[in-house]
Amino acid sequence: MLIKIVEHIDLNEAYAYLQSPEAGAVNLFVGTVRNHSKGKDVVRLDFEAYDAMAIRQMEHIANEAFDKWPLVKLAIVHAVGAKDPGTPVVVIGVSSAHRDASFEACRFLIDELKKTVPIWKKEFYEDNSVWVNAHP
Amino acid sequence: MLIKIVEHIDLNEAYAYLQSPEAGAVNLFVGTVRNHSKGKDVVRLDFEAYDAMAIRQMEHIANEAFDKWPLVKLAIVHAVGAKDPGTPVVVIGVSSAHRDASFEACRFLIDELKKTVPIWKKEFYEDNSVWVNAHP
Amino acid sequence: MKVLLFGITREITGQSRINVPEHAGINTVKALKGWLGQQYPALRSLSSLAVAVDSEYAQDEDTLTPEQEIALIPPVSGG
Amino acid sequence: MKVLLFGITREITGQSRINVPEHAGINTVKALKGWLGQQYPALRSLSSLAVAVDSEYAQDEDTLTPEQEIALIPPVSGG
Repeated sequence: MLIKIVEHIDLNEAYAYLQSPEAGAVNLFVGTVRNHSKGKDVVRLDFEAYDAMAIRQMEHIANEAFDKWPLVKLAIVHAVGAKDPGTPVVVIGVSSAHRDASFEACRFLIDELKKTVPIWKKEFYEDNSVWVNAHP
Repeated sequence: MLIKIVEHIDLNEAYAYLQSPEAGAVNLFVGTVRNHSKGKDVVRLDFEAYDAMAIRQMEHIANEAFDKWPLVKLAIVHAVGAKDPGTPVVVIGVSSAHRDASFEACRFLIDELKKTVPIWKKEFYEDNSVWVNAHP
Repeated sequence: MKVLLFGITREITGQSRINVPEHAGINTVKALKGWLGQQYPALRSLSSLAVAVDSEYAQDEDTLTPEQEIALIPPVSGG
Repeated sequence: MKVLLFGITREITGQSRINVPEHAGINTVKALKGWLGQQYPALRSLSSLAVAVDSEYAQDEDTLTPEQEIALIPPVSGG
């Protein structure tokens, strides 16, 4: 599996890793910075990770996905640092013989990543900024 | 929408088209040539399209997807010609504000493409070849 | 009337385009399928065989005219 | 015992690492959370606050020792 935290997302690197003559299907999810959130204009995002734990937690969800579906390869790459709207911040990719597994595993991985992987996003608007999800 | 039939799939071109500051999610499905099918080794595939009708039918399913989900952009690119195992033959990509729509629309599009778009695949094994799905 | 052929139908007939003679009196999708099945019996062994008119799938009862672009669509297998 | 801080907990405390004095007698996750909540009341307003030990989520009753890598995990928001 390809699991890492980077400054900049490279979609080609992830795809090249996932490609295999045994796979007939590759599903890729790319999360990008939106220019609006809850009705406000977003001018920038800042991502911060607890690297060692983030890698460990990504490995856990990757192993869960390998247990649940017949996968060929799997990639989870998350970016950190300041990101402008339109920029990719996470790519999750899964290859498998048939497409059911790649779609389902990719969806599972992004859902789980958002729940358990220690990465934090601060949204900057015109006039202020907030750590997303921090308060009820 | 980006809809076309090409000699070679360019994942970057599709991703660049889909990326947008209004989108927070991009889902990409890449169909690739597997080196085995129904227990046999596949040495090559040949894809043939009825181009004008294939484009028209892709436009139909793209419009259906835009009607069903709140999408930002959508790409359907299919390759024709001789393809080796491991080679991408189709890429479907969808961007949307939130990830539900991109996953669901991407899955819908590849499922519908396989049912209605006039493209034909001939599998070459070591000793013979068949047009896939042609016979019961 | 001309009919375009692709994939296995092109291989079965050995042609990428068939001219249906006017005297055959073909003017519906159903009649065209019947006539082609007689000329090329191997077409009848396919899992399915559709007819497209001007890039859209046609129904058996649809009428055909020589100005249309008519094509035989064997089972598709893209993706 | 040292505690690593990230995101909003780093901003609330103004530090990326807190030293918990030995005399505070902290030896469980629950005790650590209680002590930190007293030192920095703003931590109590967060939607959730987990503790990680050696890169794994820990439970309230888990014991803590100074050799472990201990971290506060405010609500995550990656992806």
